[in-house]
Amino acid sequence: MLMDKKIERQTLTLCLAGELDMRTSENLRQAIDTEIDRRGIRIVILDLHDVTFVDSSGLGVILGRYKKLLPLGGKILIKHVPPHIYKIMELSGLPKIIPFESESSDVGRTGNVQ
Amino acid sequence: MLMDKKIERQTLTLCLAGELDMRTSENLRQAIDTEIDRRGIRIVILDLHDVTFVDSSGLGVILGRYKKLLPLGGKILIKHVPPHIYKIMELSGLPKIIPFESESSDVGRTGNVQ
Amino acid sequence: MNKNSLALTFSSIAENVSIARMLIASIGAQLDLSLNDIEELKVVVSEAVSNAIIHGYQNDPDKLVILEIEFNDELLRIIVRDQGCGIFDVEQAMQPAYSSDPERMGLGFVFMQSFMDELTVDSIVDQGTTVTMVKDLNKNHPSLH
Amino acid sequence: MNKNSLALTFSSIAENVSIARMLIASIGAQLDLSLNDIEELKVVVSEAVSNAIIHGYQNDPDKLVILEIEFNDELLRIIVRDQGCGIFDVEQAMQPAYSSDPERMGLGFVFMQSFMDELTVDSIVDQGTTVTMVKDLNKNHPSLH
Ligand SMILES: Nc1ncnc2c1ncn2[C@@H]1O[C@H](COP(=O)(O)OP(=O)(O)O)[C@@H](O)[C@H]1O
Ligand SMILES: Nc1ncnc2c1ncn2[C@@H]1O[C@H](COP(=O)(O)OP(=O)(O)O)[C@@H](O)[C@H]1O
Repeated sequence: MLMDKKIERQTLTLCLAGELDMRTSENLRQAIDTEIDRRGIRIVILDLHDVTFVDSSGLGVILGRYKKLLPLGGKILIKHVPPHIYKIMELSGLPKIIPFESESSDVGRTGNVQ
Repeated sequence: MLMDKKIERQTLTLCLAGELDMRTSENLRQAIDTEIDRRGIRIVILDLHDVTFVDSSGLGVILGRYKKLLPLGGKILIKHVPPHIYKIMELSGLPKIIPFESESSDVGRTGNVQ
Repeated sequence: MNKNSLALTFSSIAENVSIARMLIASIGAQLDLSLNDIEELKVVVSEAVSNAIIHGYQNDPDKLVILEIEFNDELLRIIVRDQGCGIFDVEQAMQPAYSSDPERMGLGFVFMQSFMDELTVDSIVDQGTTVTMVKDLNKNHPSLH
Repeated sequence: MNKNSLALTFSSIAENVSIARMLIASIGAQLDLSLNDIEELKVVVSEAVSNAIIHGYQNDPDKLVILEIEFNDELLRIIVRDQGCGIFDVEQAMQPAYSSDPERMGLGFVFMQSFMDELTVDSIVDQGTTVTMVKDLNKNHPSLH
């Protein structure tokens, strides 16, 4: 799991790449929590464009960050989810809780430099 | 192992793709021998451009076709060998016996349509 | 005939979860399953193996997990075994959203149930857990038979 | 610390040779080995496993081959076991270009010897063969230690 990090005021944008499973999601959890706790980050944007796999460990860390941010008045946002990853996420019910911007509905992406 | 076959008079050109091991090289052996025995093929050209793996089973089948063609006045020729495959072949001594045209020395390839 | 059986025994460490996934993915590819089916198989193996490591063995790296994969033309069977703590109440454990760990989602068995045609969990406290999952291979390709 | 051990037990069929290669390739990738090293590991596993199937078991699909892979920071050990016919004269078998099969090249042991740092062949006629190969992982990265 590679992470590309960008911080702008209270917003942390993480571009993730690779497999999000019990091993890598623990790193992700630590990376996000550090920014929330130490830098006062309140908006976390996860770009999953280059994520190739996700299971319930990965989803759990995302939901966990949502729950952590909620009482702090913060929020989490998921972007650029590949279709096969979105299917797994859908089954988990996560898109009903966390705002998603799925890959297909994302017309503006081509212009972004990542 | 996928094979793309072209026959022109007594010449058989096979473009191979995938892994050339004990399983797939047996198919290769049969494919070539059928052409030699039934169609009177005497020149066999193997294009290894898309081969991703080769071991001694694969090399054995190539050497075996060389030995089969020799008394028939035929020959075998190897083209477009990827560098990492060539290294394995070199260790086997095959390039000393069979004419090779290695990928790197192959300037004319770009023009080919495969 | 298309009959095969493989068993991977491995140290109970997080790094091996991706190895287990890659094993089922290669087998799925050899079976000519769809990319979607292969994706789902990777998820179920990931869930069952993660459970063995996290819950069964509490991340003890000296324990061993066993992943058995066997198939013929009709079905693919995946068995994940640990000799860990076992599950006291299997029915409760299999309930959607139930997890003994507040940081986890309780979705592992949900995924296994959704993506496979059969799921059986055998567990004995202090002796370990065996998760058996079956996928019917004929289902989507009746024309091939 | 980087310590792990995996064992894959599988039916003695040609399809499984590529699965065995893929297993060592994934482990090589996790160990951050060079693409060239991974390529060589795939060759040695392919040779030893093919030998077990072809020579040890004469392609009997009901037999089992075992591939054991273990490593720590210093070395990678690969063991391939069969309970097949065994080798009568190991020294002769290991000679370059020697093969009991006229269609084969007798290069399997040559590749294993060339690409690994240690090669040991233990064999008992009618009981089976164990090929142990070791790769020194420090060799090429002295600066990391
Ligand atoms: N191999 C196992 N050994 C012991 N307990 C297990 C095992 N697998 C599952 N469990 C129990 O079942 C519960 C539900 O599992 P699961 O649905 O995968 O959700 P999660 O892993 O998110 O907790 C776990 O929280 C755990 O208590
Ligand atoms: N696992 C094995 N069981 C029985 N015989 C073996 C085994 N491995 C190797 N041999 C013997 O050693 C010989 C040399 O092996 P190798 O160098 O791999 O060449 P090849 O496979 O091309 O014959 C084989 O021809 C065979 O007689």
